[in-house]
Amino acid sequence: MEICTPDNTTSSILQSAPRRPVDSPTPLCLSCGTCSAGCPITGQSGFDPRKIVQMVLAGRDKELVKSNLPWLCTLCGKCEYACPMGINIISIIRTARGLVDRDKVPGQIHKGVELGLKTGNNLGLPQEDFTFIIEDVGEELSAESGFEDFMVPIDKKGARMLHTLHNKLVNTQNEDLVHWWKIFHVASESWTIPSVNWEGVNWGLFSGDNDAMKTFVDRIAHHMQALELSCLMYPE
Amino acid sequence: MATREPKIIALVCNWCTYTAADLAGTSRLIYPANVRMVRFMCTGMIDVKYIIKAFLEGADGVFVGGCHPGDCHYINGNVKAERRISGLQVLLEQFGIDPKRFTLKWIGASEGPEFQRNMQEFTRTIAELGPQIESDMMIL
Amino acid sequence: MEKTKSQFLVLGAGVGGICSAIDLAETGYSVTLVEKGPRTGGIMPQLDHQFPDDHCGMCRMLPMVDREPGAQTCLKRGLSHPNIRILTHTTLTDLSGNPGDYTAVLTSVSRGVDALRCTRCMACIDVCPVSVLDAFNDRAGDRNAIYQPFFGNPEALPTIDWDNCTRCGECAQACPNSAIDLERVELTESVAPVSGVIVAGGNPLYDPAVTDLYGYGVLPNVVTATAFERILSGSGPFRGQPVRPSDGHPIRRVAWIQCVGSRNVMIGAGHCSSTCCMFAVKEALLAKKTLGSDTDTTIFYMDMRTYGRDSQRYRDRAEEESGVRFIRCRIHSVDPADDPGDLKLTYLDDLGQPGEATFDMVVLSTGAGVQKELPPLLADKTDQGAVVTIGPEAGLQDIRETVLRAHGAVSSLLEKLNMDSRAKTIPKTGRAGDKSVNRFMQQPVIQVLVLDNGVVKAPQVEWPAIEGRLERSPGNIFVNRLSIIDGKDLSLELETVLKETRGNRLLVVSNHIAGYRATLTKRFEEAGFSAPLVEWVDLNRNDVSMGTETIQPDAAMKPIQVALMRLLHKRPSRGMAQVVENSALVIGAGPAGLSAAVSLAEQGVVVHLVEKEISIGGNGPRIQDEHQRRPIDQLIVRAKGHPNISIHTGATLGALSGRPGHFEGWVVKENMEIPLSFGAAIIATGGTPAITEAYGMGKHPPLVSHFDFEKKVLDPRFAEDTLNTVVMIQCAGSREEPRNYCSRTCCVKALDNALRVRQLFPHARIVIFYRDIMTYGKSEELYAKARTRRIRFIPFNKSKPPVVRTEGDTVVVDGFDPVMGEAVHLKADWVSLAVGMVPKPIHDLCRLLEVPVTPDGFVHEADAKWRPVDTINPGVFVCGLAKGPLRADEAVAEGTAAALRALRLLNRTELAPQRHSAVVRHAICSRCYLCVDSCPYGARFVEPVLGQVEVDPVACQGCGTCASVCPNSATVMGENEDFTVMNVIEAALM
Amino acid sequence: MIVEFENTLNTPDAVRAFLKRLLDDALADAVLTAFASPHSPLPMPTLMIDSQLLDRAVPLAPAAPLNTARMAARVLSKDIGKRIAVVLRPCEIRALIEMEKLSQCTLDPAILISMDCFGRMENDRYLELAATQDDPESAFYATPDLQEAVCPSCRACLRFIPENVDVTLCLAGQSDKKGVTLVSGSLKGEKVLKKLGGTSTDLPLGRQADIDRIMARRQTHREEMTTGAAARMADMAVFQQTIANCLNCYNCRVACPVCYCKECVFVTDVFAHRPEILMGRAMKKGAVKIPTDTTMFHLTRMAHIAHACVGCGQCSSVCPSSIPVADLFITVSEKVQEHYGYIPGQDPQRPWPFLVVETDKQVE
Repeated sequence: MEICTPDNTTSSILQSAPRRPVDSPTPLCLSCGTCSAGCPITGQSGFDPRKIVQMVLAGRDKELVKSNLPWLCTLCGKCEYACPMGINIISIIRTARGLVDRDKVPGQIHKGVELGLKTGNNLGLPQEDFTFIIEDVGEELSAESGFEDFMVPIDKKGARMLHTLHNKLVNTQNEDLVHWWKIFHVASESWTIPSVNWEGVNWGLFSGDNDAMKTFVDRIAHHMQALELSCLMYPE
Repeated sequence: MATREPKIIALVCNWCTYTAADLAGTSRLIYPANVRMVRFMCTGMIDVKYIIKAFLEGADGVFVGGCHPGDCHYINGNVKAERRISGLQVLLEQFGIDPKRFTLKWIGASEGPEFQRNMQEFTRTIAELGPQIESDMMIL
Repeated sequence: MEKTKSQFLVLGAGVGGICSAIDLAETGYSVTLVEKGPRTGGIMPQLDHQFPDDHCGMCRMLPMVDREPGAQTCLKRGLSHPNIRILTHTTLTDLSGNPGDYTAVLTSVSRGVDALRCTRCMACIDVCPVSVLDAFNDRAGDRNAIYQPFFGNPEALPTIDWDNCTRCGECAQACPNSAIDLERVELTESVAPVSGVIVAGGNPLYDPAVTDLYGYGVLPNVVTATAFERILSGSGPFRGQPVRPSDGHPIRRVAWIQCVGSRNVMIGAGHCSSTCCMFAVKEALLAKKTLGSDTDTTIFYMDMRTYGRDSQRYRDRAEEESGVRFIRCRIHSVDPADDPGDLKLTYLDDLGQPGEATFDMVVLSTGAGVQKELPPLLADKTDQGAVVTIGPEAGLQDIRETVLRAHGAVSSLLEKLNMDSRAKTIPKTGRAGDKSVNRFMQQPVIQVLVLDNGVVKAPQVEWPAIEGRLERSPGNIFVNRLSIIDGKDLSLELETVLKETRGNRLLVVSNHIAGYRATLTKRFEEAGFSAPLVEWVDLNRNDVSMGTETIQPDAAMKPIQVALMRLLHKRPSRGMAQVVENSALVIGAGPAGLSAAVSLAEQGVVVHLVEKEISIGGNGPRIQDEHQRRPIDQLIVRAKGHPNISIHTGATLGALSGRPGHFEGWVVKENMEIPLSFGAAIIATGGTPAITEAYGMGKHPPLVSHFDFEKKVLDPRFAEDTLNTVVMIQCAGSREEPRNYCSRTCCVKALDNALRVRQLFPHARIVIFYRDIMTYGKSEELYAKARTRRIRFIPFNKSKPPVVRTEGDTVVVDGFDPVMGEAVHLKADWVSLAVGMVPKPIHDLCRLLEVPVTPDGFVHEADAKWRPVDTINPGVFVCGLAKGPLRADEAVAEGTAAALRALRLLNRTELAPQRHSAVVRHAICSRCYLCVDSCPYGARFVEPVLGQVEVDPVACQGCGTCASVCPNSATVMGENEDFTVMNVIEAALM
Repeated sequence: MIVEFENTLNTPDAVRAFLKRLLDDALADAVLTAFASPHSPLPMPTLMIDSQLLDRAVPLAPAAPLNTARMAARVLSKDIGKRIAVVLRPCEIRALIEMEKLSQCTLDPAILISMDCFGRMENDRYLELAATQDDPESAFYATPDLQEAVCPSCRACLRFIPENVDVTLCLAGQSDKKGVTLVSGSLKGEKVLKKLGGTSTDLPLGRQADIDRIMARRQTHREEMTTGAAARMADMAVFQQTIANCLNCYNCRVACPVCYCKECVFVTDVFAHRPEILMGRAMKKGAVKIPTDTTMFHLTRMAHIAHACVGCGQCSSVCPSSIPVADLFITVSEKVQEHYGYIPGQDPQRPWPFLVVETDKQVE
């Protein structure tokens, strides 16, 4: 009869998952349940961070990568923050995600990353549509009393702060932008929005795709340099 | 019968209840002055004679205080006392001595407030029951 | 150096410090007990109950054989022993010189309140405007900057907390007697020669304010375990009426979170704090008792470390009888719930299912905090052997372990200093000076000393009226009034009275003299009035004054009459002393017995070491780990070569008679009977691996005990075979009835074995089925190590153990892994069962020694916490596996502790009978023997010829149970004879 | 085993014959039973070796000037290797069992024999009977009226059927008052009856009905007695009236079979009153009666042995002041025994109740 899954091989996930300086150098898990108790989605579709840790400790990488467990996680980090043994749980989960064939990455994330790489934002919104929406919202604001002189600063070189955007704010919830901008205006903040590669959400983080993640980060770094900015506002 | 202050005698063990009484004293936890305290090494040495004697000498209430079961310095003197004293309670009841006049309580060494509370309650109970027959009226 | 002058310093007056101070004092040395804080007792006064029996019994640490010099009072409250000087508010600031001859410098900080002037009216506390969180209640309550440090301050003197005092002067102004000095003064004294130092600094507890996850310090209903105990306590901030701190609501639901500050490498605390599990169980039971049995009490834990002999049953009773809930899950964080004050916890249950619960209070089971380092002036002397610490290296310890360590520390200190145990400073108290013996042997004549303190705030006393009544009282009574107003020196006046009096008993009546009591006692002793011949009446006490302005003579006379009556019955003499043999019988020559024997022999005691087997060493030589075995090998060598030890192998104890201090017995060896006499006996009969049929043990060859498995693994041939899978099952046949105790050693053994296998077979599958891994203290590190070596740990409940079955020739283990949520089926090459330990059969021996045996067949010690190596027989001690499962190194330590306890008896040349002990009046005794049956100490026996009841005056502890079952007072208690008590009752009710 | 013995003789003679057989057949080395002395018809406990002398034994005489249990305890104070047949009333058997618990005797060498007990008369009443009847024993068992003339404690006794005996002499239901039915209550008793050679039979037909009848009557008496006694001690003031005439002669405790002390505490120094106290009290009150500890005596005696009172009534019988001591004792002990769940004489293995420490409380 079949005896349980082999659990005596070394885990490549464990070896390759990056560790923060505070993390324990030895992967020591007492399966105490701190992570599971704090996780907001423990129990949903069989999710349990402790189980994931135990799987990689037992070298059951393949089984983990094959399952949907890594994708249930919200990567909120509560588990890792409280882990008394300093296990890099989030890092482990991301690494597992990274080992999934890209075409097996859950649709929306996969598509978002692809579009982001291709178009500079996860929605694939063309640049002209973006500027139209942004300026339209800016005009609406300038109609309000006290904001008569408001104008959306796009690609303003020499401003202080770079304002990246969550694509959701551009697409459906752009009234939220107004709240931000009002504050900036009243506080006399000097800021700008880039006309391209404005995406403020790095889905490379979620898909476990470190290369993509790097690309997204590089773009922001590029804006900072090119526009000579000193401060970054990141909406995620 | 003219009302008078109830006479209460407390037979307490050295280790727990006496210490609690002392603690109540040093903590300024005021309890009624009717209580006359007699210290024993252990409640286990409290003979039934002593309690009968106390009632015949005019005590309106007899309070016996010892260590909590298990805390007895002498292992189990307190629970032996409980057993013996419970029978005496039944006996004295036959002579019209209300069992409430004669109580056994466990008060640990650190329970100063508990001692105070017990003394207050017991004195109140005895006051409500009124005085026992005066000892002059008994064939001593 | 003259031995009579030997004195020791004990630093720290917690459980360990008090215990070692009493040990040293009882062994005949003077001790200075130095405490930095304002009170003695350590954590004890903060706890009303302690596991594993919910009882206290700290007083059982007090001397058994020479009881009178030691304080016959609650040890939480204080300690007085003629050989012990206690200094609170004091630290050691210098230690110089050589081992055995140090000079110590002690620095004391003033309390700010003059003990002589203070009337304890507490007006100062009432006016103090400063309010600080009270450390005594672990921040669950407030106190002022001038305060009474509760227990351990029997003088009830207020003390200024210099750190928080603002020097506003309100207290000094409020003091009616100018007793307060707001200047902090440091006094330095030098103590020399100091033979040795015991450091008993205790362990600080972890401060949970460091972590933000549990809301400690933010959510008022999150408290530490100590604070919760205070909240429940009658002497705590709620005076025994506990409510929720945030809003005063009743406490109905309480959760405990275990391992706060322990088993957490992120905060540098990889250790287990050993005590918190049992502490939590106890507190849950205490909560049920105090708050109502329907209180929801839930303990969230990782492993319930119930590793003591009695702990597992305690836990089971808590769960099964009292309904305490246990959930195996470490809690992530505490969140406020919807209703204000409520706290929400989320968790995973035993089956891996998520759950959520709301509580009124959350208790954090805080473990050991960061251990204070020894100050350099001590640290550089520890290797000289004359500075010994009590177990900081072992971390937090429960009471039992602390007491054992204290005994052990004293023993090793004396051993290292190689001191003759027969010190000459055993106090001979209770005896009047020679020249005045005659006077004190006369009919009582009472000298009353009325001491008028003239204090302002205390109730006023009509002294003349009281004096008048005293003088008119029938009997030989003389009254003198001395005025001690304002601390005036009263030596001259007092001396005159004491010199000229015809009295031979003293009654001291005063309105407030707490501060003078020690000085007066000394004066009285010098004048021949030993403590038993003096009675004290302090009229400024509640039971007399009831907070009134004036004390009425009627009220004052009540306690005075009682004291007078007691004095009329006081007798000075105590009867004949008995000789003590300076030799010991040690039964069993395993690690514990060898250790006890060598320790005693080193200190000049002649030891008869009796061993049933033909060779000595017990389980020692079978220990595979060389590192663990070496100390025992060394003990074997030392015992064999020691001139004070005679070894009888293949021998048993055949008969016994006598009493503590002098036993006579026969050792039976190959049909020979060797007569022996000795002063004390130590039982160290040891134990053996248990035989079990659990899991089909004995039926399948691959199913072996972990002892046998260890042997196999260590066999060089083991590595030559192939190995795929090893399964270990813990708690086989133990931690459930009828063998419901943890054997303490199996988890560590399993881990050792697993790691050895891992080393030999890097790719083998190693699976350990466990209920709770019992790696308490430092051994947690071993567990952690195993966890990193790809050893799979699968927890199970005792109701659902794994199943071992065969498939053809293969043994298969079926189980369920709740962490992975999967069933496992393991074809095992070996199944190693942790079978646990059982004691050797000892019923016959214990009957001979009159020592009770537990239902599990272990020797029943006198008190599981406070007298862990004593038995109820004051001349018989016990150590090692005979009294409970333990590791070999722990057995060795227990052996030393037992040796020290025996020394406390053997160090005397004679034993004086005690004032409070029973006497039989044979002429009227009816020989019903009720007294013999009721004696809790077996101190009574029937003389066989006439059937008379005899009392062993050493074993008798003076509890008086015998006297109260005797219907005609044929048995009477010294000091509390029936006729005395009857008179006292008459006097009290007069 | 049940044996019908000597059904041609009248019952007391049959009993005598039985006791003779014990000696003649060497089933016992001695018999302890009541014996009328040459000086008085009052039966006195006597240790007999010579079976001929048993002709003058009166084992069933309805009188007991003293509780024979105390005398039996002397004979049985230790095992000297002689088997002694002891004929006692059920209450005396109970007392003997209590005394064994107090190490006052050993029952190993004893063959305990007891009878269905119709009670005993007060001494004067029995002397009257003896003066008028040649055979007071037979007369008593034949005359129901006489059976009503027993002392108050016997009339209120509900435990008149022997318990814990080796041989019971069945008297209840012996309608023709001929012979005696012997019932063994132990292996020891069965051995004796077997050696006696009788054939096994049934209990007398009317026995149960007889017992029920007596029981019903006694229950009524008992209720009356306890109600009356309760009223006499309803409170301390009433109780003072009840014992007002006590002379402190201590006859009651001398007669009591379970008051086992060699010397009563009331004659020891415990109750030696200090002149300081007497004088102090006199000074306070103007006068003080020299204490006799009368109330103390009665209450303490009850506290000492109420749980073991066997209800024999000797204390009342010997009281020169006609204080119904037994009524009070029986009434109080009923409550105390109920409280402890302790029935004296019922279970020889059961220790005195206050010696029992409930184990869950005995934490060491």
